Amino acid sequence: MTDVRAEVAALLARFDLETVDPVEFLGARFDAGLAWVHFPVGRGGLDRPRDEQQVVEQLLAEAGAPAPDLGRNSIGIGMAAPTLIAFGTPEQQDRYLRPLFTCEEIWCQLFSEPGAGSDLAGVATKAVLDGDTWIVNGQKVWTSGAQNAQRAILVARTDPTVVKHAGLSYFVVDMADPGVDVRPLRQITGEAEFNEVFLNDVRVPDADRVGAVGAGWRVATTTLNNERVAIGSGAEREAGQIGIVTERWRNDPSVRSSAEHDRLMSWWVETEVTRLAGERLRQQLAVGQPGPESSAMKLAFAQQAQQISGFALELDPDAGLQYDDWTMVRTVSASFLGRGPGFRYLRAKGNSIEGGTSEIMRNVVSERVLGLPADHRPDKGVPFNEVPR
Amino acid sequence: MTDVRAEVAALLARFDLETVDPVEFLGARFDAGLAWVHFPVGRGGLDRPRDEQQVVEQLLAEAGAPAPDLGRNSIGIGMAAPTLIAFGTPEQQDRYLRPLFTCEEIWCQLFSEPGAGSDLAGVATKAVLDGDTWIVNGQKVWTSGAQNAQRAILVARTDPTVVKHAGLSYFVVDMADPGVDVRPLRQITGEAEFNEVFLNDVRVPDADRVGAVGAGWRVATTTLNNERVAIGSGAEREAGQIGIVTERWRNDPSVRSSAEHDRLMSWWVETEVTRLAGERLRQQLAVGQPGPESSAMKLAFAQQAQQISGFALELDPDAGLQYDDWTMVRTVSASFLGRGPGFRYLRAKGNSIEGGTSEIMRNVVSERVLGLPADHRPDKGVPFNEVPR
Amino acid sequence: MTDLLYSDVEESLRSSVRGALGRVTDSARVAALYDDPDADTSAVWSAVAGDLGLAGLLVPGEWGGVGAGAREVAVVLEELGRTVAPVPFLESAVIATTALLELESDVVASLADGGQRGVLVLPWSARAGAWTATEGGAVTPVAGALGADLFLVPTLVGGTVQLVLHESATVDPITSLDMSRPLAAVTPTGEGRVLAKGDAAVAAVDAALAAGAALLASEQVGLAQWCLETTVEYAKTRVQFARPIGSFQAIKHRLADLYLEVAQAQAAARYAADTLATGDADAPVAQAVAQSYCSDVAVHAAEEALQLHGGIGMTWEHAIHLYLKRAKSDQLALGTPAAHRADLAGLVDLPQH
Amino acid sequence: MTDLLYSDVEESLRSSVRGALGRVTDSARVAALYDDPDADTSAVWSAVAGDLGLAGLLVPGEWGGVGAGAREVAVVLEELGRTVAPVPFLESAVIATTALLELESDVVASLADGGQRGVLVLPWSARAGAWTATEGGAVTPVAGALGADLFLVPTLVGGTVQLVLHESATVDPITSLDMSRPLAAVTPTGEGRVLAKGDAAVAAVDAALAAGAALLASEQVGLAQWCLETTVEYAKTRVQFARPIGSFQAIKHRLADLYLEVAQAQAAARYAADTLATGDADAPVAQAVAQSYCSDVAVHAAEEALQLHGGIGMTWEHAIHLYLKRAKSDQLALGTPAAHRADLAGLVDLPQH
Repeated sequence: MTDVRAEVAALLARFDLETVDPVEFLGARFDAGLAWVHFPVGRGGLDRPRDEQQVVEQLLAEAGAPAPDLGRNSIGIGMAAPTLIAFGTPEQQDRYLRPLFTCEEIWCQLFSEPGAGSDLAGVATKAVLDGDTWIVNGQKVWTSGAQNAQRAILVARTDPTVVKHAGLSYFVVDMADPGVDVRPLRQITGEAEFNEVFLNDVRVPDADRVGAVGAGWRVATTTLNNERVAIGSGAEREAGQIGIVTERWRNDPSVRSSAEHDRLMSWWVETEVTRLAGERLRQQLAVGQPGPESSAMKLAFAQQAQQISGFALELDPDAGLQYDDWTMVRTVSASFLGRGPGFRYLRAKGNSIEGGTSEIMRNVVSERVLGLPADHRPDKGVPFNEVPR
Repeated sequence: MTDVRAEVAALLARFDLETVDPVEFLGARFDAGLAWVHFPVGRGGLDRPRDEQQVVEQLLAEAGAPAPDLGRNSIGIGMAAPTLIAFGTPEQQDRYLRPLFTCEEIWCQLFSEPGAGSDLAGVATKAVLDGDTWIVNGQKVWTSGAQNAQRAILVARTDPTVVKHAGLSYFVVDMADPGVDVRPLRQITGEAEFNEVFLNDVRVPDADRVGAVGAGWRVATTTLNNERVAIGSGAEREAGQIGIVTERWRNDPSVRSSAEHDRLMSWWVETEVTRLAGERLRQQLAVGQPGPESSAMKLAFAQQAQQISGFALELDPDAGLQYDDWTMVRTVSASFLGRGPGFRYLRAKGNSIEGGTSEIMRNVVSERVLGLPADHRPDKGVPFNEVPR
Repeated sequence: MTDLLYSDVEESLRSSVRGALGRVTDSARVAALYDDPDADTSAVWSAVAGDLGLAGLLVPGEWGGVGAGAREVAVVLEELGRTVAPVPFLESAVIATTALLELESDVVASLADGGQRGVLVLPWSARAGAWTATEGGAVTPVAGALGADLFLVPTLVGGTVQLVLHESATVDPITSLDMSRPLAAVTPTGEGRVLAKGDAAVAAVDAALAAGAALLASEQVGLAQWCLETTVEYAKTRVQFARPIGSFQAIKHRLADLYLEVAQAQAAARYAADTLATGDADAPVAQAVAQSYCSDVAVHAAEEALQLHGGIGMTWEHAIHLYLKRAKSDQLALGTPAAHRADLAGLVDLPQH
Repeated sequence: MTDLLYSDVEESLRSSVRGALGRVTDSARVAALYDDPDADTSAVWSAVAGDLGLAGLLVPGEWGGVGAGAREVAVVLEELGRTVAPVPFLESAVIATTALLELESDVVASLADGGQRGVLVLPWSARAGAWTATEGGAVTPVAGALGADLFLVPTLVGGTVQLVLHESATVDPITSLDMSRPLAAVTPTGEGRVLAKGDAAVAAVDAALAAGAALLASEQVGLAQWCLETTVEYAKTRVQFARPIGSFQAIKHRLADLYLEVAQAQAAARYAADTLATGDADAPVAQAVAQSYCSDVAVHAAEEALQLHGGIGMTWEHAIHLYLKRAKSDQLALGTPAAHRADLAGLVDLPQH
């Protein structure tokens, strides 16, 4: 039986971490099966239990080894990789996993559309088979990192004559295709953290289809389940927006007021109980009781981030009236806390929309946790192209 | 042209208000057409514009004349009378209006049922025609004053084979019928302010049907539109629950705390803006712009009554832990403020249920004020007896 | 991080308590107390304290107790909250017991077997650091005094606080918002025996009130869970406009929000119980958080339960009012939410000015 | 009771203002200010102040004004709020104008025809009774200073407040959360002319800030109405899950609640405008109520608009962000809601301690 500790030691012994090229090291790590120990041997893994990965990560971090850039390639590593392992062909796995892990190839995700926001399966982007190539046309939105990505995972409609969930297929797209047009999507903060991606006769070989034709929803669900909702904002007390406010309150008596004090303490308590509930959920997951309860945590996190960041502006009105910079810049990864109070307030508005709106989270909790009946869905059982829009 | 002022003066001149028997005076007032000046001559009115009634009320009140007991007979005077004028036969009007106005006959309302709460038209009480008599069976609930009433207005189902709104008819019921069984309905306050009324083979002559067979919903709607929602709690600042709290706060420094102060002021502001909005709505109604906006006022009133009465208990915990009296008593009219803090807290819970729940009020505002689409109603167009229950 | 889950032993304890309570009490018996405050509830005490031996959960074996801890007590209180059980468990087996344990007084043995009931004679709104010892005269309103045998009376003698044990007192019942936890005005009689003086007495009372606050949170969680579960079930079955009301999205979303609140309350209560059990330095923070949060959640859960049941929720015949009255009383008991937030501010260095 | 409705004259004024604004500004032109703060907005000022003569609404005829009152100004501000119009009307035609009127200074004539713009040089968060006169140096952040001609500077000279009129100042732009109401750091230059000293100066400044607060509420109402109406329309047309999202009950109920808030804000703002117009003794209460309530309603309306629009609401291309930024800035302007509630407590005798 393989001992992952020994494997890590052996890997580390081969390199001088002071001078090693990160790509070379990550390639070697992949080849040693230490990228995802629960993946098969030869595909970045060692067929070991999933929880041993934590041991690997910890040992490598302690040694100061180069790590994959999750900020740039979270879609590739966090979402595409597990999907490819679950549904990809051997050829797809051989071709894509290694450069994905070394970050030689950055991935992005082409799921959301202007017309399919909360209604994820309402995708209208079409893929039509022409010989052994799919011709893709449509518009995607909220694509982070598209400007830097070499590959994309795509959900497109391959059969509009069946009900919406049944007519989707899942593809790997080469972002260098001339039909791919990436445009920055500016947000209310002034930044463009996301993109719109226009697909005009983009050509995708059938060999880059992941899963069966028509099985795209099931494949995409695997991807989305791996879009792990960060439960709460971490295990530390006073993490996130509340920490910024409490630090200010402690260090600057001028912002204190008795009228706001009970409100401050109420938010302190709210964030603390969410932290505790998140910790409790993690403990439950660790003993094997996973579930849709994390949707409720996301709900709490969004509410608190929004309300507390707004409250922060009220505590110091003269600062709140100002803004750091409206210059349009394209950013690679999300920053919630890194800029000024106005930015934090505006950016937090996205917390209740991205990754599933708070309304959808409440639907999930009420139906999947509490077992309440589904609301009326007029498109149930109706072919996609017969649903009124 | 009749001058109502002169009519009032003439009426007053005929009686010594110190000694007059109220029933005699009210009968004379009815006969003089001063009960409801906008009703027809001979039926308590003078065919005058409705707003002249205010003049009459004011003059009579200034003179100290006996007035009908609205506490006991609000259903009769406020709801049954206008419905009888709109839909009743001449015989019904002749028979019922005068003793109703003099309060010799007290009325109650048999609309609500255990299975038809918010779904007002879901009435299951059946009326079956036997010769020229309807035989009524069913159960009604939330009937105030039933123990003292001589008459009732009743909505019952006369045709279960058509859609729910179309199968109802409207009747006047003699509460002395041996099939009428009135039982007190105790509320969470300990009091029984309402009754359940069981109808077992109650006999109603067809002559006491109001409106056509099957037109009961339309007739009942007239009745309910006359159940004028009191807009807010009156025109005075600090009226209602907030006034009790502010009086306490001013007079008893021991209940003051800086942690609660901003909450107190927030409720003060909330009640004040509701008062102003209610006043604004009254001004709009006076210039002829009525509408369903009063549903929003009812919503605000209920929220405030509930939250502030709960807040009051927190201000003085040792008093809040106690209660004045749990003894079951039957009361004739609602008291919201007359007893202790615990009673006020519990009784206020009904404010968001009685007269249409807050959920129904929000439906009304969203559909009838904002014009948003109706929710899905599976019983639309389905005969009552084919709707799954 | 502390363990916020329930152990198998704790779940097994829960199931014993739930079974026992199911045999000796129900909402009709609780409701009867409003019309007849003297109705016999001794079977509940016997079942919980006697048969199951739970009065001694916190008490070490050498004093006849079980030697368990606050985590197990919390599970018992969740079940008592779920049933609005008319039993002075929190008052005697937690608060009075903690005061005696803090003083290492062997009097605790007489409480441990449930044979006697103890009560800390302070207004039920008192909290650690915010109470006043009596200088004589009636203390009011006191919970757990009716039927108590041992009265622990914080008494001011010559400017010093003493904790005095009385074996008799005049106990005048007070009509209470929550008749399942009846209140009384208590005037101790007889000489009494001084158990502690000065700082030791104050510390014992504060520890007792802190334990009470920490564990009241679990009673509130049990109560809130009952309200949530009962309302979810009702929403699935109550049909209006030809649909179960639980299919209306506004109702669903409110119940989802309530679920979140209850889940958070549960985590907060578990944390308070665990830090109390282990003597963790964070226990005071955990208590203030749990009391300020769980109090409001329980009230909100009961209020939502009533509203979403509609008219039937306003009636005496439905059990919800018993939960609403307990929830509102619990919110006022052992410190209001705002008072606990003010305490918390001091603990986490967030001064008002 | 005061008249809380709109007169025919007021509705006619509204319709002129709406028409004029429609010709000179739109959300794209407002959004452009975030990338180019120097973009020319003079057409908006010309249309409102010049063509329609609204800069002189509050000013009596003898000083070249219209001699109307606060009720009419409130209607103008509702329309400016509806369009997030980039125009210093509140700053010059209300606040600076009121200060000059209070002092019966004929300088007001130069503001009345819109030919010059005035600004009260105080931080934009100042409110009546809560501001500090400068002892020299920059005052920041000041609204309405960019492009202003007359600077009314509360100045502390030898312990006494003076209101000093400067005709020049160094005005350094500040990047603002709301670029449609750009802020600046202002350092008056030149000698200046003393308009008033001591109590008279303080009273003029307080009156100006009070009028600003009273009428800002109407701007907030107009803004909130736009948010509500725009979101209702969107909810009727945006289809998800094969239904307009406005048919989902949770959305409907939130919009119903928002309608209630906006209706109440409107009544509060009307009352503040009317009591200001008539010099009613209740005006200070009306102002504190209107500012504390309407501020939060405008923010809530903009936040709900963004959320219910979903992703599109987070984009620069949709107008909502302009309203959110204005609403949040307005909430902080001229006193926060909590500050106005604290003022109110003093007015209605509800002391904190």
